[in-house]
Amino acid sequence: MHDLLFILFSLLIVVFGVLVVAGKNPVNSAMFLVPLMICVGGLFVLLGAYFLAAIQILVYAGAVIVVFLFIIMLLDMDVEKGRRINSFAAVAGIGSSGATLGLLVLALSRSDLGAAGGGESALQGETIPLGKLLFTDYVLPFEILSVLLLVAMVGVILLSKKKLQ
Amino acid sequence: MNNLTLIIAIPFLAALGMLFLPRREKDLAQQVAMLATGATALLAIALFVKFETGLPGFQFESKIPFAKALGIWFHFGVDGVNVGLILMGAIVGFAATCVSFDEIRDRQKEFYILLLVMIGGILGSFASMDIFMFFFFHEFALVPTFIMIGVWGRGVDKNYATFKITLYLVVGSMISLAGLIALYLQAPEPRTFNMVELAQIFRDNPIAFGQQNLIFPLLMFGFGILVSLWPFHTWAPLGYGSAPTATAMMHAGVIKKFGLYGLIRIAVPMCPEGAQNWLPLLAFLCLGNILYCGFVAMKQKDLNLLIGNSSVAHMGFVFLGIASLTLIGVTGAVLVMVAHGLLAALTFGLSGYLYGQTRTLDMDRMGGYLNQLPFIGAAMVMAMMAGCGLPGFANFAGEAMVFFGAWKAYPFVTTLAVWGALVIGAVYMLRAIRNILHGEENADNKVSLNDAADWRKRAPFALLLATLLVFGFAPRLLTSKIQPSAKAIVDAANGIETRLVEVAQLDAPAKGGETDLNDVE
Amino acid sequence: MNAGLTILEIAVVALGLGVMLLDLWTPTERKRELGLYAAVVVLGILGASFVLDLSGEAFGGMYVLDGMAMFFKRLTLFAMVVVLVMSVEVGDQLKSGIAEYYSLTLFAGAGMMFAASANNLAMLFVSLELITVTFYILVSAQRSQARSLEAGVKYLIIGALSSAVMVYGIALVFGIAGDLTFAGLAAKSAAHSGSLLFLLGVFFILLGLGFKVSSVPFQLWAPDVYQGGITPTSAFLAVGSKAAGFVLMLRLLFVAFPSIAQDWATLLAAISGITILYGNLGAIPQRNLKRLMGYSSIAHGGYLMMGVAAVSAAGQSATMVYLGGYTFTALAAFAVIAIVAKTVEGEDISSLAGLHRRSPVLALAMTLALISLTGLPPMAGFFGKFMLLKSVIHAAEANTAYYWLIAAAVFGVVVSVYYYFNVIRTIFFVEGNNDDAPIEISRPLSFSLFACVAGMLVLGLYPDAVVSFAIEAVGALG
Amino acid sequence: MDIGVEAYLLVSMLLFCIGMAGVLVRRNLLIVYMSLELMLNAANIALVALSRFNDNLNGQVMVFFIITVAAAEVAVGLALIVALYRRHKTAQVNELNSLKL
Amino acid sequence: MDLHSLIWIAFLLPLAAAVAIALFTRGNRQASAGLSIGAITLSFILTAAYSVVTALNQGGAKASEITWLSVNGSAPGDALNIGLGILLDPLSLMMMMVVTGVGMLIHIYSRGYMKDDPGYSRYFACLSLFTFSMMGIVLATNFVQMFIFWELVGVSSYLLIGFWFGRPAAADAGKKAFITNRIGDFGFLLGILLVWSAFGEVSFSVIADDIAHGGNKLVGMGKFGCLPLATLAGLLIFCGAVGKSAQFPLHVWLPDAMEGPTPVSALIHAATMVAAGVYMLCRTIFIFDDCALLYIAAIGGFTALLAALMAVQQDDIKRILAYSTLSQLGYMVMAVGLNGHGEGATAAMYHLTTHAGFKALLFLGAGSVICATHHEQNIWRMGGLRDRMPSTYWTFIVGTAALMGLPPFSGFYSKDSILSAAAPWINGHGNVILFVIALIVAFLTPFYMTRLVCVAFHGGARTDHARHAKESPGVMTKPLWILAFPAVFAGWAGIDAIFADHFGAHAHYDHWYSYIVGPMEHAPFVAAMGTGLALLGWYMASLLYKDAETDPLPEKLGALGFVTTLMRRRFFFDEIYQRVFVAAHDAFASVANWFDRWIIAGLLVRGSHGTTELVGRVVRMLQTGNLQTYAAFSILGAVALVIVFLIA
Repeated sequence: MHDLLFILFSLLIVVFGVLVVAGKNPVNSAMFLVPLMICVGGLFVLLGAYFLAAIQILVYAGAVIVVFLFIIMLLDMDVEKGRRINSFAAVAGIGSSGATLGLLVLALSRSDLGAAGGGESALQGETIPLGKLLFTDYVLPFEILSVLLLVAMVGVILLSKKKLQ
Repeated sequence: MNNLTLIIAIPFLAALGMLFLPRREKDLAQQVAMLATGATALLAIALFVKFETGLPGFQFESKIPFAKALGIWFHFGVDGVNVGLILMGAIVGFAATCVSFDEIRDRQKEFYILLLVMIGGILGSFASMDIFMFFFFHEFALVPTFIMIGVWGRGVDKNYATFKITLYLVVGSMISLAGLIALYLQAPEPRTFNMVELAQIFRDNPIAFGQQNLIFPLLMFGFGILVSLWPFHTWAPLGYGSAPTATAMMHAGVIKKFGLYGLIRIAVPMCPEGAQNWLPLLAFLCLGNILYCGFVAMKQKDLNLLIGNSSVAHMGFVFLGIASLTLIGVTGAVLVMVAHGLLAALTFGLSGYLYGQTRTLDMDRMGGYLNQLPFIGAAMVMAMMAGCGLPGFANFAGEAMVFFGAWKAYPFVTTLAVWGALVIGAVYMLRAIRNILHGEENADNKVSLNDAADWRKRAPFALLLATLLVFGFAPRLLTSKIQPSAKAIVDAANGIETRLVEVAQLDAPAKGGETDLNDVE
Repeated sequence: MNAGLTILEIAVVALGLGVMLLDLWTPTERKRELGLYAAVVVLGILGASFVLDLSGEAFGGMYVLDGMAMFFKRLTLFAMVVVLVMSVEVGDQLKSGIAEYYSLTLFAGAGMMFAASANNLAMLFVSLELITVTFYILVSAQRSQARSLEAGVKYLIIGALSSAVMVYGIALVFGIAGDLTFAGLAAKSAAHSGSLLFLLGVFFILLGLGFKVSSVPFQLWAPDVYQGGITPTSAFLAVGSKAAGFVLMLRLLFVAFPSIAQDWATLLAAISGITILYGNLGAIPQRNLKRLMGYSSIAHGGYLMMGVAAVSAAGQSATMVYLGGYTFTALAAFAVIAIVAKTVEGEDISSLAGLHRRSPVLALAMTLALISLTGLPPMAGFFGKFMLLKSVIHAAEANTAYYWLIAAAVFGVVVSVYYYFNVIRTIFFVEGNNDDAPIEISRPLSFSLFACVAGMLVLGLYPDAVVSFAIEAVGALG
Repeated sequence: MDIGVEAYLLVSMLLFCIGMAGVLVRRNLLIVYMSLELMLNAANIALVALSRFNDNLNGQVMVFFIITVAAAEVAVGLALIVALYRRHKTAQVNELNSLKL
Repeated sequence: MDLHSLIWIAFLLPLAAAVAIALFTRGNRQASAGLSIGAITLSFILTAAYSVVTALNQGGAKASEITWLSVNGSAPGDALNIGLGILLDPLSLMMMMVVTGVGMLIHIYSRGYMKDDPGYSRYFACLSLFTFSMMGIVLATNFVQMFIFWELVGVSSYLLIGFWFGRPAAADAGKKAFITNRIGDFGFLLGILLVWSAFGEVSFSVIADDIAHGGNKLVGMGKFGCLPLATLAGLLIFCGAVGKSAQFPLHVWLPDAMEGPTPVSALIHAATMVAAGVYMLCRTIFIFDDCALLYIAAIGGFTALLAALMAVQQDDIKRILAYSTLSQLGYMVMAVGLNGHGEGATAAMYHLTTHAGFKALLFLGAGSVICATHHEQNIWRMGGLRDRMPSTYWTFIVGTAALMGLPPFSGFYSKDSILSAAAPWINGHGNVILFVIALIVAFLTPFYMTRLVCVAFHGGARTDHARHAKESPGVMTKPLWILAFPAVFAGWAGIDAIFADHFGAHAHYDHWYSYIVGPMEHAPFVAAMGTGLALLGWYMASLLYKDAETDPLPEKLGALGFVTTLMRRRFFFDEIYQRVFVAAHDAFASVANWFDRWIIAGLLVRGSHGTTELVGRVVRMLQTGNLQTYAAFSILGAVALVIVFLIA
């Protein structure tokens, strides 16, 4: 079951990923992003990270993509003008990402991570320990993130408010 | 503050103080600068007189920390090698300040600040007993050179010249800096930049030959570029030709000696094996200076280019003296350095005066000026004669010593160098006199000239000439001071040779003939 | 937990919040002054950093306050002061909210200060993101200008890309070593130094930091962003962001992955050398001052990398000292550019023409800054370059690849003379065709300029204390 | 078939590179931005999988931070893109080239 | 105070005068002249006094030195000690007498000759400087000192020859003289270096002792090409003399040097500068091996012949005298080369001494003529001056007779001693060829001198200037009369005995009258030959040039007329040198200049600058402005770094 779900989610992730990237217009891409995020959440569930799966779906599918769609609608841009890509960019982009993939896979193939994953882990239903960790060891980055969110708020206001002094 | 630190501090303090001088007082800047450089020159003369002849070590030492953790100190002191250079630098500095009065009529304040920084820097460099400081102070001159040529310079190539001279100097400095650092790193921890201590360390534990063979050429070519070693010389005539008089005087006269001083003080004694390996090349390249640049000088139409090339040519004698690795040669090289410093300042000062009168230095458009310019003309004849190695001027004594020193090691090079000194030098110097001072006045370019009339205008030239003559008549004033210090350097440089010879004799005891060399130890 | 160690950062963040609050009650015409008050407070915090005896670890080793951290925090605080004063000066260009600009500057500064103390990959990530995200906004803050927005977007996309790469690197490193703390990684990295996946992870993190310090291969954004951004932002980018990148790089390489750093000497030297060449060569044809400074900043990133590439305590201390000098220098240069650009309406080099008449003080400050950037005595830049060169030459005895780095550095200095001196030439030799009206400099800015020049001179003429401090700080790094 | 951590990593790598290709190839800024989200998500997958593999939660904490940061980045980035669109009337990457050389 | 301090004073007085004139009395003509004349007069008196006193005391050689330079390194041979001092022996004292004596008269004569010149003070300053330099050579104790003053003589002659610097010819002549001398000095200095490297010393007495006791160290030092270094050293040192004494091939400067004021010509080309070469050879005679001496003799003989031939066809009165000087110097150099056991050197010095007197007389006489004819120098534009300028004429005749070598004038004795030295049956080192050459010269000398006298003084005046010439004032004629005395009587004073003593040669003086008849006594054939040839020359010339209006010689020679063209054009040496040496230097200079401008400064410097800038522009092309390009480059760069450094 686990394996089957993994294969399903993985395939979907890759397929939707390609669709997002290859989408004709931003709306399409954004729409393909939703199931992708859900599938990623599914993988998190498979890995036992339920809390993160929830956040993933809430934040990404619920918030981020909504904002994307909002903006797309706001700006009223649907189709890219002219050619979507130019050939040089395509060659360079696909070439370099392909090369990166090659490197990563090569590295992966050379590594011996063993077959530890998949089995029963001690990390089951980890929300509480995760919360503890977040508010003890990682409280400082957590607090810094709050500043970061504040910055984001301020920034958005600064960048989008109509009135200029 | 002892005498020596004052010599270095006064120009800087004066420059600093001048920043706050009101801009309106145009002549005040020059007066302050004259006062400062005059005081420096007097102190330098006092230093020279008070210097105890015959002692090999440093005198008038003083030190302030700069970066103790790296072993860098503001550490000043004089020995026989640099005492003459400091005297020369201070005198040239004063003369340069004096001659600028007429020439610089715009932005005086800035000019004299830059000039003072230049003077203070190079004196600091000569006086430094710390290799880092030695380099550090030298670089003070770079930006002033650039700005001075750019703002107050002359000629159509001014812009190109500023960049060319600056870039060359930076290339030279960076290469030599790399060499100096590499040298410093050869000493064991805790490291020091103190040249005396380093010399001692390297004498006791010589640097591995491979390293020496790498460091020495860095220093040789780095310093060489700064001294306009052939074929890295083309910046010099061009730069001097475009520079305002004072800059040319300081640069050709004093600042250029930095590289030579570095070779003598640092490169040769600390990398003796490297020196043995590379100096023959230097001896060969010096012919490029002496002969080639002499020939080039013969072809110049512009007086400043002629003097510039001749100044490059004269550097060849110093290189030859150093390459000889004999006490005679090295002492002579130092003597030539001092003499040429005074001479270059004198010739550039005179040509600057001439330019101020005629607004041209094209020798084809001059002629017969000696009638109108008895003082300047006479001084110029004397300067040109000194330039072609006339006895009575310090240059002759130095060059002769260089020839004596180099003769045994490089007879053919010396032969050609003698030709360069006696014949080629005479050809272009006399040609200059003939075209400028002698002959009939150029009909197309009749000008009325004013001779240097009052003491203020005559003083710099008279001072430089007098110093040249004093050291020319009594070179022992200098050589007796140079000798003990130079001896330590030459012995350090030759120590390895002695050792090699001994080893060779151990290897081949049958060859008992040349035992004379054993006396060296 | 020892949270008190973060007092300096807390103070800066609080100040940022305070400025935002005060903004509400401040009349529009006086909002600009807030920056000055903020600068004064930051100056106070800087002073406090000398008074308070702060050192140790906090948050379970997440946060470390050692000499090096303190060194960088002080640099950042100083940079903030100058940047704030500069932004007061150019405030009229910030029509979309000056107070927000101040507080964002403060937040970014706080991020840099956190970064200086980061001792954990999570901390590294978060503090870097605080800096990066804030800079997205700071770069595009002048949103009435198209080029500011363009620069912002470029910074955004490349920055996000580099963040993504870095995050992936963190993932890989974490995956192999199973730890995020630097101390833990240090213990395990040697064992994994043969694993390509682990090395790729480390390299990816390095790439993310490389973006911050604008080193090859993530250097291309710098000229565009420097040119497009508002001048104080560019200054802060050049100084603060670079400093944060380097402090993290030093910690990461020498605390977390010391054995890998040893193996990577050649790689680091190559990055350093190529960066130096790229920055210096690219700067030759530039006419725009800020763009020139962008290239120059790339070049200096390369020089700073030399100290890292030397993989030695000497190199690290050299990087620190050089960064100190660079901070003063770049700030001074940008401050002059800001003032001049304001009065002449142009950022072309030719706008400096005749500066020596219009304002001898600015001309002097700019000249000294350019000398320092070139690396000539008696300015800080020289001593820094000297230390860098020294460390690399020392390293060259063991690894001949460094000779190329030395050659590149020397060549870079020579080339840099060419374009920096061209600016000096413009200041002094070229007579401006615009009016010769003297340029007024506000008191705070002249104070800042003076402080920068003094800093450059002190580091160049009497670096004893700083050098000792840097050597000591590096010694604590292990 | 035994699904190990390598499989998860392989998926994440694929997603990472798909995202990277999007960033490098697409001209629409919004799609570029979405592609960047793909890259971050790829990292998330890897982190969660490796967190499990390593048997500790630090990786998950990291993912939490990444999601938060991503949200903040998206907010700021989109605001920036909107501001750009307002001025430029375009969100095409290739039209942003007034700053060059 | 030691007695030799007198000579120190005598030595330094002219310098003091020169300095004082330069610094203080430039504006005061009379004071300048007074200082200069006073100084040299005093020098003369002091020298004379010292000579008399030491001769009374029978003092041998004395030296007094101060150290000028002293360097002593620790390596063997790394030592150089140079003194400046005075070496007092008969040789130097006699020479001092000549220099100061003749010089003094010329100084006095100059007062009249230069009286209207605006550069009066400068003239006397230069003259004093010149005198000082010359005395430095004479008194030198070592090679380097000699070289130093050698150079100083060169420069002061430059100043004097180019005294009328406004005239291009004069300025060029000065320059030519200096540079030609410099070429000789080049060899001289190399010779000194070679000698020093062998002996480790430069002092005359030390080296002479060394050779006397230990043999010539140069002999063991090998060869340069096919020349043994010992010979080479001698020849190099001889180069100095070739330059100063204007021997072939460096003779070209001397005739041009006549552009200087006539007293200067008298001073430089009679008594001092050109004599310095011969003096130097005699002073350093110990250094020359037989082979070197042979070369020297050959060069001297060739010069004597060449110059005499050239003199035959010159029209300028001073140039005739100049070539005659050349020829006589060649004689002396030849004599030195035929040294033997000191006979040659004795003869050379003897001739030098007498020649100094009568040649000065001739030059001053010529000057008197030139002055009187308003600076006319062409003898064909004079004529009939005998009656209008009797003092000048008669003293000139005395000088001419001495130069011709007619007994009992001084020239006869000294020339005879040279001829004897050349005659192989008298001097073992003599040489038949050179003897023949000497005889030819002995014939040519009276020929051209008679031509000069006939054309310039006899016959009728050819121009107005000549017609209205007046006798010169007393300040000029008195020195002429004074100089006429030694021209007549110097041969009777036994001067050669002093030199012979010094050089260890045998002097043939047995009776009190042998001073006068000595030559006829010990080598009658030679003396007769000399006298006979002199008379023959005189006779032929007076036949040919009596009442001639133009030079009849080219016609008389018929088919050989081209020879006269060669003589007149000085055998085209100037042209050859111009083509070969000057052009070669010029070509080198042009090549170097071209190379400097186009290859070094152009191709290399501008090229590397341009390349760097070009690379900068190329690098900048990466900066397309497109952020995706940036991203792609970044990723590609990263991949490349990984592949190169992490995988490879």
